[in-house]
Amino acid sequence: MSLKIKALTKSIWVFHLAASPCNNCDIEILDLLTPRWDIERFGIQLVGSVRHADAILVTGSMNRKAHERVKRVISQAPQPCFVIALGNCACSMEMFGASYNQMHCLDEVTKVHAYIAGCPPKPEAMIQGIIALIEAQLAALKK
Amino acid sequence: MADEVVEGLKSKFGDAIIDIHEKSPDKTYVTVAPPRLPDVAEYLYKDLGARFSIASGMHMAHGFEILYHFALDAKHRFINLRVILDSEKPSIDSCAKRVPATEWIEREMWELLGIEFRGHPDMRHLLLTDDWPEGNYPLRQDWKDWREGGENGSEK
Amino acid sequence: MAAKSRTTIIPIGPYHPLQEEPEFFKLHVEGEKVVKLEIEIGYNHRGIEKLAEDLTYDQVPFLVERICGICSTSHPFAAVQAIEDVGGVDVPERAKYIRTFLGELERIHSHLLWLGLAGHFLGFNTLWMWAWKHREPVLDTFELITGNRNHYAMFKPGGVRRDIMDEDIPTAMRLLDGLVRPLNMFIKVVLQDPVLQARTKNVGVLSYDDCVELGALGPTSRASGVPWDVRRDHPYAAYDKVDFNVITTENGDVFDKAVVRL
Amino acid sequence: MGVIEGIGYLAGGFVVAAVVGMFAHWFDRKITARVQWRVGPPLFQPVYDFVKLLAKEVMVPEGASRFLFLSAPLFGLAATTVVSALFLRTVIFPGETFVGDLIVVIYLLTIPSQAIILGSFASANPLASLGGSREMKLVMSYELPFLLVVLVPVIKAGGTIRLGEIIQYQATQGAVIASISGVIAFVIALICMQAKLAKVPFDAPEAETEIMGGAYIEYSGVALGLFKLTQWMMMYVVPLFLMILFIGAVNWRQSWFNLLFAVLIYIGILLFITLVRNTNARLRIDQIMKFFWAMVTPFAVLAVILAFLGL
Repeated sequence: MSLKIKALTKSIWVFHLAASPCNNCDIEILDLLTPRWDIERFGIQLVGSVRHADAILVTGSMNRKAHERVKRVISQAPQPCFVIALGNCACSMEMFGASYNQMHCLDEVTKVHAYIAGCPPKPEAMIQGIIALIEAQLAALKK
Repeated sequence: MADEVVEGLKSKFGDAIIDIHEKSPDKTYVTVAPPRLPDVAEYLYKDLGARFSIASGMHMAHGFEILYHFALDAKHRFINLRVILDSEKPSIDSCAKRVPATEWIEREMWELLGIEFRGHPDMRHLLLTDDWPEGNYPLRQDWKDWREGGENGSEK
Repeated sequence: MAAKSRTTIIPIGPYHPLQEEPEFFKLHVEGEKVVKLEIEIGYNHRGIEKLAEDLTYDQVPFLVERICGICSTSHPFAAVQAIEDVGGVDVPERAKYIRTFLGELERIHSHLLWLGLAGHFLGFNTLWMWAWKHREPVLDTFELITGNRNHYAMFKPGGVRRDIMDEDIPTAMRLLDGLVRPLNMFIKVVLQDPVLQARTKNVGVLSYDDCVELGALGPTSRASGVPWDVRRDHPYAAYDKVDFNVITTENGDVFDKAVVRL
Repeated sequence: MGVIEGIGYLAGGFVVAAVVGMFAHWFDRKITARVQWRVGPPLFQPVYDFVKLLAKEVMVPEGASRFLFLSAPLFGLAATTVVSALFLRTVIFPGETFVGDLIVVIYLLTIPSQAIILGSFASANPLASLGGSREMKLVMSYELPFLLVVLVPVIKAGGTIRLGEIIQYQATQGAVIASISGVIAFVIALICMQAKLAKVPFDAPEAETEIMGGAYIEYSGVALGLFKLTQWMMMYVVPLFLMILFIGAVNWRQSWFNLLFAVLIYIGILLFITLVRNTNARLRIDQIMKFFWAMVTPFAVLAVILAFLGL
């Protein structure tokens, strides 16, 4: 088991799930791949199909219409797969919580492994969040 | 130059033009009698070559107000057609068949404000889910959300 | 339907790497050619109009900033101008220039972003990386002036929330001067690369008539030959005092949309 | 050849192809990163990726044919392994190859593509079947010129269809590439290789941003891992095939420098693949077909004619 998780932490393929965001977090995710941050150094890659995903980055506050889709996409991911709530909207619905078109926060729908707050989180914060997730997984292994 | 368009509208549609308000040299608000709106819109679009930018609907104290914004590229000005509808049962003829660009925005106004567009070719939900409860129009002023005990269509 | 027409239905979205936002397209295709399209949107509808009704005029710019993350000056820009218009507020000259500066800075970053993503979608990842590499100085300038890379929170009815510090100007100038060469390089690369031309020319043509009929706006309409730029034709802030060209092209295909943006 | 020996060659071929293929994949990603002003992944990245994929859950989509879906990646992997084993034997004992192994190799090299087509149609996803049909068109476009240019070294070496003889011919008479027809054929073979490896600009079947990885869209876990491994092994097998046919540089019996020379040429070919894929945009599938049939095939015919004339 430990080898599996170790390999997983070295090679996280990320699927990016935009659940009614304002786009800013999404753009910052792509920014992570570009020359200044280049998270391919850590083996993190963006993949196009949820079947290849090891981590799902959810951005946005998930409105009524996106709700069902998000649940379905997350259920299609092969295990083990982490769900990361990226940005204030995904963490807590932020200023859209009161809207008529919102139903649930992300963590009421699925288990969330990591929260990265910020509007949008800086790329450094995202890297830190992912590292914190990896460290938590490795620490859980040692126990 | 500004008045050519306005005069043209006046002479062509006569009584249908209720009021003309010159907000600024390049913005004119023309209040139109609701039944003639598609005709005026078509005249602006087809004969004057105006582009339809967007429409906006509001729920005001005196009823529902819809503004159709047209841009006249060549003359560098905006013509805004204003119609005021009854607040009890708002209903108007659709422009969508004559000015195609209005199709989506009319769908949106229908689902959020509950304005009925007669003769709209494809009236389905645009932004909200398809199972959104009928007669539930969130942008109306008397609409209450779930925190105030109103119906929200959610299981909450 | 199978026997008569050979169309297949390809669903695209709502989650697809091509899209930054969730939308749902149903493509009816014959072979590799799209013959019909059904669109389902609303995955992004958050009810901002209703939320804004509960807020004070000073809070609204922050909310409308979150309509779109790529264009986080344009919506508050419009909102504060509407508020100023209603209240009859005069804006200081310097604030007008700062607003214009931010708006144009955002245009640069947004067009580079568009170029990069266009390259990415065409499988030309190097173009993506290069465009985004040279987009970073723009974001740095934003961070320098406003304190954040996106969502600047600079707009306020009656002016801007922060001034541009004199100390910051040389740094910003240096960052932006460094952009000139890469931008010229991009113009050369994109306009001359044969494969890019093969992929984008005569694809997705939006003719002038269709453009007017469907009410397309902005760079999309300028690529179809609509000579309309609200900055020139209906100037706001300090746009009537600065000099710029409005570029229009005739064909309205994807290639022309790239030309208009560069 | 005994059974044990055969198994030994297969195992050896698999290990060599896997290791070199993983290196090639890493090299490709690293060079890509350097071209794009990035740092790139660490050396063992492909190993991590592969181990991770082995540990992941395998999901079979609803409505898919379970057997075909799961066995498709195995076909591709098996074919690549056999080719690699054949090459291993050819390189070690050029004199002991069997007649017609060239034909066998050409056939086996198409099997990974067939596996992709099979897998994509088995997965019952519209985007995957689109990817599958594109793969089919791609195979149709590049196979003909590829077969034609393979004829050039065959003609040069006096009509033999034994790889060993082609190598031996080149060891004595000079490389095929040192002639006009050889150069043309080699360039065409490089282009076809780019298509065979499904790299930009010919990666329409798996266009990540258009059809979400096409054929691979529904694959996960081990099955995806095997597909990826096949892909990486192809990055070893196909360039080696070209080297055997056109350069003959793997003849280490003459001198050990030849081996070093071969490694350098191999890295050069990898570099070529990577640079081409990073300086081009993806072509549409109809443009690819037009390109291969209207531009590449006539040149391939020309190369064959020149080879007949002895040029």
